[in-house]
Amino acid sequence: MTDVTPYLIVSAVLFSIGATGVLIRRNAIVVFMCIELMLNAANLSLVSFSNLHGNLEGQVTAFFVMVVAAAEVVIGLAIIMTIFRSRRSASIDDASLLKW
Amino acid sequence: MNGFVSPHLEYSLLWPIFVVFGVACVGILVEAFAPRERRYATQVALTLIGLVIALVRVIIIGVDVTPRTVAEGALVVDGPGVFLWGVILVVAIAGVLLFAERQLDTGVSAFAGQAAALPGTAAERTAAQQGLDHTEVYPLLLFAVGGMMLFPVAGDLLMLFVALEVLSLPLYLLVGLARRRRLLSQEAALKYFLLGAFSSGFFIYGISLVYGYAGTMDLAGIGDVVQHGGANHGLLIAGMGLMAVGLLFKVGAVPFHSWTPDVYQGAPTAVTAWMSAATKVAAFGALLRLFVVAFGHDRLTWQPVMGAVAIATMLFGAAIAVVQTDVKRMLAYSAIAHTGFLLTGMIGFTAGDGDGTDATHAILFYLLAYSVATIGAFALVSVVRDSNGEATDFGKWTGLGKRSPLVAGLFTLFLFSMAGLPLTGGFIGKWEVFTVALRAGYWPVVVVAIAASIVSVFFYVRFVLLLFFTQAQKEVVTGGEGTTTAVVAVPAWGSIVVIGACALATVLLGVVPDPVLQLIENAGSFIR
Amino acid sequence: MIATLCLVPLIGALCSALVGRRSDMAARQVAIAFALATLAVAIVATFRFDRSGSGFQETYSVDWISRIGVHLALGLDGMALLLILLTAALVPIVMLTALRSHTYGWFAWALALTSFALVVFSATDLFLFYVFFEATLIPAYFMIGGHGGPQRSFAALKFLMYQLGGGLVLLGGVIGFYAVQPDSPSYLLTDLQHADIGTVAGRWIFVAFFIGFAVKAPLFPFHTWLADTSESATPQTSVLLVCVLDKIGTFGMLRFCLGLLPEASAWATPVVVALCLISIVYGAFLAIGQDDLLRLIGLTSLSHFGFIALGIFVLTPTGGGSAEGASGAIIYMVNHGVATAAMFLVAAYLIERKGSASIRAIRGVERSAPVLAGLLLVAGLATAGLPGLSQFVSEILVIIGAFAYHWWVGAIAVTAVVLAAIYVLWMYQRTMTGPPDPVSVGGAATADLTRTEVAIVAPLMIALVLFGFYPAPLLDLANPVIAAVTR
Amino acid sequence: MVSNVLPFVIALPLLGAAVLLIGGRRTDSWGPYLATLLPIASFVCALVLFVHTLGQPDDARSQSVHLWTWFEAGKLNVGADLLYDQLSSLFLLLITGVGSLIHVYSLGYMAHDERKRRFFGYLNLFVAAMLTLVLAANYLVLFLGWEGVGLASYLLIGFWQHKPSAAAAAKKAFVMNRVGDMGLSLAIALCFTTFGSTSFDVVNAGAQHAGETTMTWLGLLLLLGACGKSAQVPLQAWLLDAMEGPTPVSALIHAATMVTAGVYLMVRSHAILDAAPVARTAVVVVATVTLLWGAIIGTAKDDIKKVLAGSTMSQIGYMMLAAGLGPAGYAFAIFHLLTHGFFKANMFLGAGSVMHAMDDDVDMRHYGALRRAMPVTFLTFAMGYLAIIGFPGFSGFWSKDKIIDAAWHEHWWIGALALFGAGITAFYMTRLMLMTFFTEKRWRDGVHPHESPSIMTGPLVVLAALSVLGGVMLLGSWIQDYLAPIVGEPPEESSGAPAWLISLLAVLVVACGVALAWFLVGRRPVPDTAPTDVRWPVAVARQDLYGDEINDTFVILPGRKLTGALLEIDKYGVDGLMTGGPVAVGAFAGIFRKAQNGFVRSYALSVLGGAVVVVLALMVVNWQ
Repeated sequence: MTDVTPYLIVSAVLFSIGATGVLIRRNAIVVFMCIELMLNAANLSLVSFSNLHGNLEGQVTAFFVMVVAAAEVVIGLAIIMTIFRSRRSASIDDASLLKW
Repeated sequence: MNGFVSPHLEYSLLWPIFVVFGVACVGILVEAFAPRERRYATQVALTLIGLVIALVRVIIIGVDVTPRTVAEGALVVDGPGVFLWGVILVVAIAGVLLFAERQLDTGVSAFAGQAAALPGTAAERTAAQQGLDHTEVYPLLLFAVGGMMLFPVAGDLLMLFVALEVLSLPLYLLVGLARRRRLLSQEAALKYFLLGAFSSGFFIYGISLVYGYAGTMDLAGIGDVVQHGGANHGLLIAGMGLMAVGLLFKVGAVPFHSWTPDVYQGAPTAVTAWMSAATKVAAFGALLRLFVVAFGHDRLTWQPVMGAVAIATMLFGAAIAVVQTDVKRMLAYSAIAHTGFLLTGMIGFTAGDGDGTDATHAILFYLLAYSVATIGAFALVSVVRDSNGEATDFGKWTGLGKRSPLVAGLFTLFLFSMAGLPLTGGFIGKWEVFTVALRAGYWPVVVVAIAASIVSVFFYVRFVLLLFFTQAQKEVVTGGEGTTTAVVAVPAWGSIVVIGACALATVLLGVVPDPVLQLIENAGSFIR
Repeated sequence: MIATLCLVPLIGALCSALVGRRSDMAARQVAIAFALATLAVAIVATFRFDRSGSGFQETYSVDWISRIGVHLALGLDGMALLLILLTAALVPIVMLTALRSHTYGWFAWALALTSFALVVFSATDLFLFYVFFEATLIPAYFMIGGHGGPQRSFAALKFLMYQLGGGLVLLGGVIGFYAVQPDSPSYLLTDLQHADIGTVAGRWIFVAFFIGFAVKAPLFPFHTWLADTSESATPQTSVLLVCVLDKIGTFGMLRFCLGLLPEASAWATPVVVALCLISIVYGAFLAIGQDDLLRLIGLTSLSHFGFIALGIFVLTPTGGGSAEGASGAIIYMVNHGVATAAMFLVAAYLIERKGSASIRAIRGVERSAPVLAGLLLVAGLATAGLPGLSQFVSEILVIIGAFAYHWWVGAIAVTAVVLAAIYVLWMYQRTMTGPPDPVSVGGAATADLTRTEVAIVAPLMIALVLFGFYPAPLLDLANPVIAAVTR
Repeated sequence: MVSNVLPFVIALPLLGAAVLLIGGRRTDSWGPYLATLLPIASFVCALVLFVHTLGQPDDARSQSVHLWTWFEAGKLNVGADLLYDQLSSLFLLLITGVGSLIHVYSLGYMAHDERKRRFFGYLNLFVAAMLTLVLAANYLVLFLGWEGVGLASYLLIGFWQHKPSAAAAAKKAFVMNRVGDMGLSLAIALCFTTFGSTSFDVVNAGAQHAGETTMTWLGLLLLLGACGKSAQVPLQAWLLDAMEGPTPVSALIHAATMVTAGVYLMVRSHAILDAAPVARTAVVVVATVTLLWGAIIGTAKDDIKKVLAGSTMSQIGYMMLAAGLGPAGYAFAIFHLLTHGFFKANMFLGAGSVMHAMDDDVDMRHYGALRRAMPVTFLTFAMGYLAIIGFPGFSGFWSKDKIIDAAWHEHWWIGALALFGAGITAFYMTRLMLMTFFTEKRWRDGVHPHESPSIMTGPLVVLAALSVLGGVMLLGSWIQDYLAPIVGEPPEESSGAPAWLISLLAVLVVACGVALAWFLVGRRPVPDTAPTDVRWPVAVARQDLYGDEINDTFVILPGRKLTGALLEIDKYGVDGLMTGGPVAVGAFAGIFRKAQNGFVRSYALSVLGGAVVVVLALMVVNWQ
């Protein structure tokens, strides 16, 4: 039984950095990367808890998260690419026609 | 170590899901190998057949369902789950029929000829001239349907997360595939994707915390731990909250609603019609199961918060809808308001015998009634057109009742159902959710819900007024440039069937709701 | 029997809508035929009704939504029968006056409205009542929006918003009734009467019910739709709204508030009485200040609905338990319906001739159209509660009941006697008397009513006089209802 | 006998009204004659009944007739019941008798009016309603008749509707009457709550046993009703305007019958007044004020009908005064009512005859020296004149004298004021006589006075005879004895001045009044237009003692302002509150839709913020 608190703190910090990044960065790719960071923060805490509880469910989940992240990349990049091609800009602030 | 034990899968119960995913995979193959001109017919037929087979199987399962855990605990087949399957599949069939619509826009579908082609370039024109179609939308739809079917029957947190992603990813793509107004559509896709991914980040982080609290991914197992008290309650609270964020985002609850109007407006109308119903059905199924089965014993913690979210959602959705001038956007905000009403049902958890059965039933009925109304309404939006395609501006709808009483009348019917007027399904739905909330003692929420209903009635009724009693600014010049009002295009039989069936269902659910109520009652409750 | 009664106009609405695609005029005639048939059925029902019997008669009940204890349950008691007769009698008359000026769509909607209203009056299941209570709004909405003045679409919106708003508040009460029955809930009135509703819950339900009905009736401060609607809708539509539909409000107060929630009704009586008194006086003052004939007639009803509600609520133990006032209130509903309908329809004739409902634009009509003026005066005086005309009996009964509650309640209510005289006679003075107005539609003097036109409104006038001197047929039906509620 | 005939007394004129008003133009030719015959038939019935009951013992003279149950609700049971007793029998004769004469007169007076038929219809309606009023056996049926006469009065005052003044006067009369009706309505309610019934039997029987406060209130409410109908201060202002109606109407309704209904009501409710001294005092005060008020108005008017109207008001004040004096005065109230009915009808019809001759000019300044041109009118009018001023031997002398006498016994200053009123009466009536029939001609050009046709003078002669001979009813205290079973025995005269002294005083005062009039009017030329440089008492009297101004200032103007204010409140306040909902929602939405600014990053912020809030909220909830 190890103390998982430091891992969790790191995980929380990572998550916060990711979330903050989403809020402050304009480039769609960077925003997307920040989201990946959040997923990975979750992975870290999953693995830590898995260790804490002594079962493998958390670790298995972490793998699934990675797979899902990969799938998300595929979809996300496709969408970002289309937008970039139409607008010649990867700034997410430019895409603001739909409002109110 | 006993070596590898192959997992036991209850194929007889699961094969509706397998059929859907299987057909989706076949659809990919069709895209790869079938000649371009045959793909449309093949895909539509294949998808429909697959969905119908799945539906038939679901019905057979549903006739005599014994609630049980299947697939080694990853999935749960019980009454509400099967009922939701049925609803999702019916909605999906309607979606396919709407996707297949090619008559409205001179023989092409509402989807972009070639999504990769830039708007306004030669490539796009070529694609249009060749009558190209993204027939991938059908497999995409099927994958999403598969995810939706998994979502409410997920038995553990992992499956919940996977199902969420499986249903979301195809949707992100579908949203961006509109043939007209490409920029808006792409923007909607980008927003939906980024925010969806963002919220699933919260969701998975919440999963990790809940897992950390309970030490298990199994929903029923979590329920046990919650009942008997876990080690670190703070983890549960935080995890519960973050998971709620992910799900509330999917259903479009305030303050996680921001994507809804933009996406509903930007997406191809057929997609909007289908996803507005299907996503909500699936996500509410999951929300219900998670909060009933896993967190049900801690309901005193989450119910007040859920009530507050419900209040905010209802008021916000209804109020902002009042100032909209675009039909799709108005319906989007109305969808937010309906999320609020559904959440009102969520907190009616203690009503009845305290295991959430009544609340579940109320929400199931509401989902069904809302689905048929919203699909019908969006389907009608797609047939009201001017020279630039769909006419969604209020001004173009002015006086439609004089030019096309049938379309205006049906639209009125759907609006009235959403407004919850008696003799429509929406009324019974509203009655159900309000009743359970009131029985659970959450009368302030019900009071607000009634106030929000009044507000929402206002914009529905005002729109009906616009349809029937406001004079059109200019007489219609059919087909010509610069027409100020829209005309009704005749859709293909698929859309007609969908609209007709939705109208019929709306009326039947309002006038003779007993069979459906009975069906839902027979579905029993979630197993815990 | 009742099912037939409710179905005949509905079938008529469908027939008329179908025929209307071929021939507009034929469809209107079909509608009138069905309205007359409805009246015939209603009369038959009246003869079959056993006046000495108590409780509901001609009951009809089948399960509708069994899961939530809802029945398609219909039945007649004296009050229901009175209002059904009023409805069935007014509709053909209104339709006859509307024959030339309204399209078939209006006729079809009017029949649909009739059908729904008949269900509302005869419903013995709260849920059924509510459903049709709301359903009546849809035909009303199309009738207001389809015909009438330039502001009609605004008026229709305002009307519907008020009514739906009130209806949704009422829905809260309806749901409350369900929520307080823990096992085997039912919406049948007979079951609800025995339901054990807690004091607090009962009061909340009462508040919801009362607000819903007060919007419908209307009572101060929920009345502001009334004037706009009566100004913008055609007088014929207004008749159906004010004389038939709005009765649902006061009908509901007696049947549901007092009938099902006696304790809460008694608790609320002081406040309700205050609202009634404000309505009576305030409505009369507003009517005095109107420059539009139809607005004026509409606003007089605010005052009258104040009287009706006052009569109903003095029946509660806190209100003094005056059966006189309550019986008076029931027949007030009928008499007000007849008198106000007469007023609206005669005004309709006048407006048709003058092309305007503005009181300023009408002068000296009596000179060239004495019959029209005379009928307007009779209807107006009936509205003002002149003894010998039907409304007096109901009004004095309510005043007696109010006086028995508190002398000052009666004293405030009785001021309406003066105020009503002012609004009726001042209106009459401005429009009918004086030198004839040289400017008129077509340049000629205002033509008097034709024989046909007189014949159409004659039944109303006869009823005004007949029930003024011999209200026993009405009271015989009303008194047992009050006895039943008190018990 | 009574039960068989009595309904016909009412039904006959009612039938006439129905035939004439519903029958329309078809009845134009013969309708007026039918309408004249029917009241005469009623009169015959009344006479037969009177003679019939006269031959019966006292207790048999009072009979009630139940026609049908009017309405029944809760504990209230109101029958359409008629009561024939000594009191109503006299009224019956007066109404049908004078009514018939006036119908006959109207045949001549209205001969050239194109809407004659309607006039007769209304007259018949009035007679029927008035008969209902006096034959009622309970307050509700009385109220029916009460309002019926109000309606007929409204229709007849406004008969010449094309004149805006007539239409306005009609409305004013009806509305002011309705103010009184509020009192009557509440009195009915109070009767019911106190006695459980509204019939006279029950009320009169129970009055002694009920509490005095209740009886006081009841008496005051009835007084309010009586004030409206009988034009007593403060509800007097309508009567002068009511002269806009055709003159026979003024004679029948606003002099002989309807306006005396208040007196009838007081006498009918004698048991209540007897049990409520405070209410009786109030009656006396109101009556005294009114008798002076009316008399003062009468002195300053140039319009012959308005002088008579003022005089009517004043005379009714005498009757009310008598009624307020209690058992001592009831019989005299009725007595004066009857004699007044004769002589005032006589004079009004005479005035009508004069107007007829003067081309409908009503200004006495344009009359003068008419006694030669219209001798019959002059002579009959003179009989009425002598009666009203109380010339010894004439009917008015007997009746007024008795009232002054009774008033003197009540309190000396009441008697003094009544006496003073008699003096003013003598003054203004003499002034009227002088300006109309004596002094020099002041006729307009083209006016050729002539005697009226015999169909008009005939009724004048009959009424003149009655004016002279009305006093016979007092012979052997017949009227007191006749009415005693109904209103109670008058008390024995106890103290105060002897009756002959009062009579002498009265005659002296009257003589002074006449002499004053002679000095002021008879000896000087009458200016053709009213002088404007008059002293304030005249100015005030000409303005009806500012009755209208008081009403305008204290009632109508505030009423208008209130109406205007309420309209504003309704539009901006109540409606604003209700329709403000959408506006508020719109404003709310207008602000919050800005949050939907299209930028995905701010959407993400709301998601993140929402997540934080949700988690915090969960913690807060969990904390508790």
